[in-house]
This record gives sequence, structure tokens and C-alpha cells, in this order.
Amino acid sequence: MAEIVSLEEAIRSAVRDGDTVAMEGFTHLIPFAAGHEVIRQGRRDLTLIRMTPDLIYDQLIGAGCARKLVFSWGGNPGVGSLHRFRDAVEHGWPRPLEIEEHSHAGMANRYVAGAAGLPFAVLRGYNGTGLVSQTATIRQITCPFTGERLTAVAAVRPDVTVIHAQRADRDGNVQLWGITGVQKEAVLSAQRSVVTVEEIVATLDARPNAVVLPSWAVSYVARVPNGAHPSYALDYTVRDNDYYVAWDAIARDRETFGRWLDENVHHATAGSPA
Amino acid sequence: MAEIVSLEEAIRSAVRDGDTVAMEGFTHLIPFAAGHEVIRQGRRDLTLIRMTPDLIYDQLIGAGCARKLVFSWGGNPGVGSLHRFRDAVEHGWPRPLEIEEHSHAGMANRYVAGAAGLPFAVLRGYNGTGLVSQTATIRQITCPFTGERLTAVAAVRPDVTVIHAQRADRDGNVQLWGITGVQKEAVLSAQRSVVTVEEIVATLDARPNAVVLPSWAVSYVARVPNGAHPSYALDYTVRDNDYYVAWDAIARDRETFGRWLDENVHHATAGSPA
Amino acid sequence: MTSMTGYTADEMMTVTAARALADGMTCFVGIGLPSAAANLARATHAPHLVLIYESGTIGAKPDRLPLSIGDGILAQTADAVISVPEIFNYWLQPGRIDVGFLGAAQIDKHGNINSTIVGGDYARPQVRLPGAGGAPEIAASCTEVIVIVRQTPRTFVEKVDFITSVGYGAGPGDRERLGLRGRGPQRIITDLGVLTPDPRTCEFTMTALFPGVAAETVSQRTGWDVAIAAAPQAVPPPSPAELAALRDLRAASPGV
Amino acid sequence: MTSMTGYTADEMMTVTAARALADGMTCFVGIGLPSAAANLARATHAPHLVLIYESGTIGAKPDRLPLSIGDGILAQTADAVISVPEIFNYWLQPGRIDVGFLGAAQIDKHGNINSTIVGGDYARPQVRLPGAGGAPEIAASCTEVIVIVRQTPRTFVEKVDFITSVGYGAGPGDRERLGLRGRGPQRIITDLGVLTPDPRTCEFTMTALFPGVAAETVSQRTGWDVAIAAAPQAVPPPSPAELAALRDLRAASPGV
Repeated sequence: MAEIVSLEEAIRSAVRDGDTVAMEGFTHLIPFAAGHEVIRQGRRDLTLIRMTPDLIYDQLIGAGCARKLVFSWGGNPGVGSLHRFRDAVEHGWPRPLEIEEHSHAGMANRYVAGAAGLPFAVLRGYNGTGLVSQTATIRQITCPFTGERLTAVAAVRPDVTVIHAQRADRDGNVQLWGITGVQKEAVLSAQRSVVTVEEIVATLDARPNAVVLPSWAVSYVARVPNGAHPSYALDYTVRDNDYYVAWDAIARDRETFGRWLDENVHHATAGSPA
Repeated sequence: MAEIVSLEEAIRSAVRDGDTVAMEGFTHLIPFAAGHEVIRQGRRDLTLIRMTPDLIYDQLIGAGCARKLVFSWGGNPGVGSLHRFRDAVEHGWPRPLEIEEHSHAGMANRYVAGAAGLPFAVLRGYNGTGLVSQTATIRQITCPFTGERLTAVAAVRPDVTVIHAQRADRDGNVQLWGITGVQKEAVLSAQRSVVTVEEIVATLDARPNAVVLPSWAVSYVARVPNGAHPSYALDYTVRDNDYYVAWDAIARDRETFGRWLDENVHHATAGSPA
Repeated sequence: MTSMTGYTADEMMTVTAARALADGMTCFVGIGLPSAAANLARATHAPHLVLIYESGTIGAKPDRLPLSIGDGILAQTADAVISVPEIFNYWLQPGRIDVGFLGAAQIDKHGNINSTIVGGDYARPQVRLPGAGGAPEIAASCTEVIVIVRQTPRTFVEKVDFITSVGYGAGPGDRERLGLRGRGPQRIITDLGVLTPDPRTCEFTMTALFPGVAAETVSQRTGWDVAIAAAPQAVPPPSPAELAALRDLRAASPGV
Repeated sequence: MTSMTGYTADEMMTVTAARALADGMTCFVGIGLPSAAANLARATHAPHLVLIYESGTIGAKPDRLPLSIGDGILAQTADAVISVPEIFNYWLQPGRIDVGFLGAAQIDKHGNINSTIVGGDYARPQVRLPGAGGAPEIAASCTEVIVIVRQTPRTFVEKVDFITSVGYGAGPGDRERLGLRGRGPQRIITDLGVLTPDPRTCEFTMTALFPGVAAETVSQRTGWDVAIAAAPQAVPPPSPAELAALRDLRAASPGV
């Protein structure tokens, strides 16, 4: 059964230095507040997994939390570069960042394999691309029936997965809807999980297109209203597109970023909007 | 775009002698009316695929439509044997029936591979069972990352998949809900598909736990109210459990079965309840 | 059929199976006795028992016994309704399910189960049984398996005609060699009592007897030279509360 | 920026891309110009165009341009909302999607695309770009690919620094050798016109020019010795109806 705790306690219990951490949410439901709590708690040497690092990992990378990034598309959607990510890769600042790079199809299948308790997944992908020779978790595999050559990708098995959802009930059952991306697989592939939610309700009435994660498949639930900001939670909050645009200038400069970090993360309290 | 036609026309257009045909529906939403239409049209030499052959394939096998059965559990749920299936396997009546036998997990993954355009799927399954040496579509595969030995099953790629759903809209988009089993995968793995529906509506309003198959992924839609009987369509009809019990005596005897077939299938019209 | 003791063999088996389920466990349930047992446990000592049906319902909370594995009441009361591929791939396969129930047409002394064919050969058997269904992977991946089956010499055989689901294979170490990650069958509940695997040999031993069952009956109704514990546990009969709860469930379930 | 001709280069590119989409096609759409083009086509000549976004929405019918690939309006108007693994595995991979749009930081004469790194080596590049996203499998599996990119010598290069998505590889036969089942990029739409692959060499040739574009400009803005068709097609400027529909879409979409 999931424990319902504060965000501070959830992150302290679930995330340790050196962990492999996945924070998922495909544009929608990105767990920003939890990411900021990880920064505040000073976690280090994390291997961060996320299909689209987005601003949340730009912030964690810039704050020096990450040793390695596993990803498939590292841009500021509709805006441009993730400057903290680029600074880490191009100049090793604030520390060198090892990368393990995939395509979306590959990353999605790596989560599927993790959720299914398999060591790898099979797809038609990567053939002819430069990723094959750069990424050790991509290999060729032969169909035992047809002899056809396909691609295998290694499962991801995060120590912790963190997601944001619209709501949970008092037993810790979690419900999310709208664009639910790869979150179910990310939670099921992990050893531990943290789910921040907009609200905790008495009963989860059925919703179209909803994914339900039963309480016994989740470790910690924390109530964090607006915990996806500047991403959004459908039917609760709207995406703060201006924040994404403004981020470009903040992240472009190391000092500006440092001031942003001090003011909006280090000196903010757990779960307050940033 | 799916064509909205009569059941008779849908089956005539989609199902040919010698085809590999999957009719899916896990207890719920079994496309009985379509199965009876296949019998009425006198199709022969079919390879029938279905996780649980159930009464629908007992009827098709007894009627002599099938050359081969691909399946994972061939009983009358909660009642006992499928006598027409047993008679075919044990005594070759009305004709010998080749079988290709899997577990549910294996069959489900074979449909997944078919839907995904892959020649095989990987699972932890079958190890130590007698099925490994009897079924050619089960082979060992080695993980290219860990060296672990797992099981591969060959994809199924039916010529035609037939399912029953609650409803479609006038464009042929199909919606089903409740226990939706492996129907999405069965349709997506097939070259052609027929969907019978309880009703055709102007708009498919969103439903909890609904699966939607877009019109362009379906070949034919036919309106057949109660087309799942004696199975059921959640929110439309209820399962006729008495029919399942009564079937035992009907199917146990070749002549009784023959009379049932004449009265309830051959002399019934397309789509009438049987 | 109610015996002179005031309860039937089915009721005794069902109650014994229900007692094996602890609150909060996750349980992969089939129709018939297992479903009755799981729902009885949920109605009595294990209100947070999580019922998972292979039709794709997680956390179903039926107030009557479902009539089929795909009974609408399962979907209507479940925490989550998912596809059949998902139930096997994301929930059963990774070892998330604590207990799985299995039946058997034949079971051998190492707990291997046959539900495929009896007699003849595979292509032309004397008796063609329904086959595997979910059983092979339930037997492989649930943390533990409970088998429920009536004890007869035809069913309890030295060697099964076909291995549909692996118990302990040919003995110790076989599950590991085969890569089966669950612990295997931890008990066989019959109409006579309970058999559990000998930790050294993996052979099933009769370690608990139902009220009024003699050791001699066990030997007569087992097709191998079954060991009986020196001091077999005496299984208490169904309590009035257990019986009442079970009969209430059945009364609410016409046709089951 | 509207030119003296009354429309911008972006508008010309968007209208040209929209015209390439026939009614009833299924189209894998990214944000930006491709999304504008697909929604323009749907608002004009292709009302049954099926828009598929990699966030998992099939048949989205937004009445404004989505602000991100995960804009709520996509889920709210879609025929089906599915998971990200499913969109790639069940819909893109098996070849169910007719047209995929791709952008490029670099593209070479065989239509191979780089969106990963420029300069330096992979581990310490001069410029780290966002990377692959859905592009490699879109390039592999869609029946055809349309690339939309502004034409500059820095972008249109003899050889890309990194192959993120395969066009025609090193030339004829490479897609088949690599097992790529889609037909590959069928056109590159730039701010100068349209390039299409030579059926014999798989080299991209400038086969259509936008109004007022001189052949000389094409050569100057291409990093390889690009062939220009002897009689390049003259692409008609945006019609008043096309422009109005596109501007209505943009007006309904603050922030895009």
C-alpha cells in the first residue's frame, strides 16, 4: 500500500545519492515540484532517465544533481535549446554529464520491458542511424522464426520513478488522464515510486482515458497542488507557456540560472509553485 | 475508412475459404452472430485463432468449417468440455483438426507482436512445460544484453479478425468497453477486420475504460444487436449463462448438434439471435 | 450436498483456501472454488485482499460470485480494467502477484499439473482437456501457488501424462534451472486436507487433515506412495461465521 | 514578417506542405510548421485528414494550433488517446501512417537528417542538438516523409555530421538493406521551393520553385552542388482562401 506523506518525506524516503531516477510525463503532468525537492535535498550523482528532459532536467542538471542522462529528445519544446543540458554536454559545467541516447520508440520500449520484467524489448528502429554505435543499450537481435534482424534495447529499471497525477484516493490509488505518456510503464519498471497529486479524494470515479495505478503498486503519494507547473494537469491547471519561453533567457546564462535556482528552488518550500 | 454494411455482406467480403480467422472477445463481447454467418456461408478449411475457443468455435468446428485451431484454453467456462472440439481432436469428426496450442500469456503476446508489425514477441513462459516440444511457434531466445534465456513466440497475422463491440459512429469508428481483452491487438494484427456492433450512433461520447478503434483501422462494420449472444455486451445485454449450461448436452451428441445447427444457424437469418 | 457434519466438502475446501489468504495480498483468481475462496476471504478476515482476474480486472470487488472470468461485475467494481496482454505482461510476469490458484486434472508428487491430455498421445489423445490457459505462467511467476483439487488416485498420479504447469519439475533445483521465479506450489488443498512440499525433496506430503479424515483414506486416494506427517495438523471445521459468509455469497450468486 | 508579396516564407512553406496532404490520409505531426500545415489542410481541402501526435492522440481535431505536442486540446478532441509505447508500437511501427513530417538541423543530398550534434565529436560536440525524438522511426516506418526546413548552406550539407534519421543512406538500395519499410523522404519543402529525390540516384533535386525564386539563389543556399530541374514547377502562391484559413488558425492560437 502506498504511504500518503509530504513531498519532503516522499523524496527523502525514495531518492538517494547515486540512484537511477526517472521523472516522466510527456509534456503533460511533468513532476516539477518533486524535481525541485530533489534539488533542495541536495541529491548527487543521479542517473536521470526521461524521454524528454524538458526544463525539469535542465534544472536538475544545472543544479549539479546528475552524473548521467538517459534520454531521447532534449530540447525546450517549441522554444529551442536546453541550455543547462548543452552547457553540461558541451563544456562539462557544472560537472561532466555522461549521456545515453535513444529514440522515443526505443525509450518507450525500454520502459515497457522494465514494466514487464523482461531484460530487453524488440523493435524496428535505429537501423542506419549514428545512435547504434554510440549507445551500448542498442543491439541487433535475430528473429528465431524468420531470421529477420531487428533491434533490441535494454530494459530500464529505475531505482525510483517520480510522476505527477491528477488525484489519488485515501488508500493511495492513483488516477491520471489526458495524455498519460509512458508513466504507467515508468512506475511499474521502478523499484520505488513517488506520485505527487493535485488532490486526494474519497473515491476515484471512473474517467474516460484514465490510467489507474493501484495503491499496492506505488510507494509514496504526496499532495502537491500545481505540482506540475509550468507543465499542467488536465482539468486542474493549464500549461504556463510563457514560463517555457522565459526559461530560454534564464538558462542561457550560468549566473542568471544560479539566481533563479536560489530564489525559486532553494529558498522556496516544498510544494510551493516555482 | 470502414464500410458500414450488413453482416452477410461483411462476412462475404472478408472471409474466404482457407483463411486464417481470429474471432476474439474474452468471455465478454464474443462475436457469435458473425460466427454463425460464417457457418451459413459454408466457409471451409479455416484456421481458427482464439485464446478461448468457447462455444463459438465449438460450433464452427462441429459445422466442419475448421482445418486447424490455434488456442490456449478450450473449455466451456464453468461448465466443462467443448464436446465438438473434443470430438474433432479425439476422433477426427467431422474432419481431423490440427491444433497449435499455447498459453494465454503466449497467445496474448502473439497478438501484440502481430499488432506491432514484429515477427515475434518475448516472454517468460512455457519453460518446463510439454507445450515447448509440441508447438513450433514457441522457441528459445537469448537476451543480447544479459545472456538470459527467454521464450519467443511467433506473431499471429490473421487474414481476418472478427469482433463484437458496443457501438460505432456513422464514420465507422468503433468503441468497446468493459472487459476488452485482446480485441485491439487482434484487429490490428489482421489484414482485414469485421466489427459487429450493438448500435450505430451519431457521436461516440467518451467512456471510462473504452477502447476506440478508428474507422481507418477497420474494414467492415455491421449492426447486429445482441450479436454476442450467448456472450454479452456490457450495458446492452447480459450473458446467457443457461445457454452455456444447456450447450453441454447439445454438443455432446453429434445428431443433437446437427439438429441445433439446422434450426439455429442454417435456417436462421443473418443477425437473428440464436 | 451437506454432510452430517453440517457443511460440504466444497465448503471445507473453500474455507481452507480462504484462510490461506492474508489481508492485503494480491491474488490471481480463477472461476469456481478459487473465486469463492478469495471472495470469502475478502468478506471475512481479508477486506483488502486484491483480486486479479485474467480477463484484465485488478482489484475487483464483486458483492456476489462472478459467473464467469469475464463477468461484467468484475469490470464494474475493479480499481483498474486493463487489456489481457497487460495483465500477463505488466502484472503477472514481473512477479507482482502474491498468490495464484490452480486446478488440475492430474497432479504428481512434485506438484506438476496436467490440464492438457490424458492417455493416448498428444496428437490423438484419449481425453482432450481444455489446456493451459493462464496456468503455466501463473505457476511460474506468482510468489506462491495454491492448488485446489479433489483427491483421487486418478488425479494424484506418480507422473502426469503431460506437464501443463510446472510445480517442482523432477525435484529440487528444477525451478531455478528452468528460470521460474516464483516459489512454486506451497500447498495443495483437497477434500481430505492439505499437502505441502517437503523442503528437502519437494515431494508433497499430507501435513494437515480435515475433521474425520483417516490416514488410510489419504493413502487410498493418492496414486503415489504419499507420505503423511507424523502429527498432521487438524484443520478446524468451518466456523459458523465462515459458513454464513460463504453461504451468503452463494445465495447472492444465482447460477454459481 | 510579411514580404511585399503579401505572405511570409513560413506561410508559403506551410501552405505548400498542406497541399501535399490528401483527404483521408493519416499524418504523424510534430509541433510548429508541420502542425500548422496539417491543421490547415484539415481546415481546407482535407477535412478527414487524420492527425496523429506522438504524445498518443489519434484523430485529434483541434480548432486552434496546439501549443505543445502534449496540449490538452489534442487529448480532448481525439478519436483515441493511447500511451506513448502504443503510438510507436501499434501505429507507427507497422506502417499504418501515410505521412510523417520531419525537421532538420542538417540534411544531406540523400535526405539523411541530423538533429543530434554539429561539430566536435559525439561525446564533446561543438553544438549539442536535442536529438532523435520520434524521428528515426518516423523516417523508417511512415509510407512517406516530408521534410520541412529552411534552405541554407549550413543546413543543406554534402554529408551530415551525424545520421539521426535515415533518408536514402548512401544511395539506391540502402533503405532496403537497412530494412526500412517506408519509402523515405518524398519531398523537402524549403523557403525556396521543393526538392524531390531523383528516382535513379536518390539525390535531392530542386523540382519546384516558389514565386520569385531564382535558380541562382538555390545554388547559393545549398551546401552541395544541387541539381535544378530543367523546367522546375512554379508553385502557385497561397490562395486568398488558404491564407485566410491559416491566419484564422493562428489568430485562434495565442502564443503559437
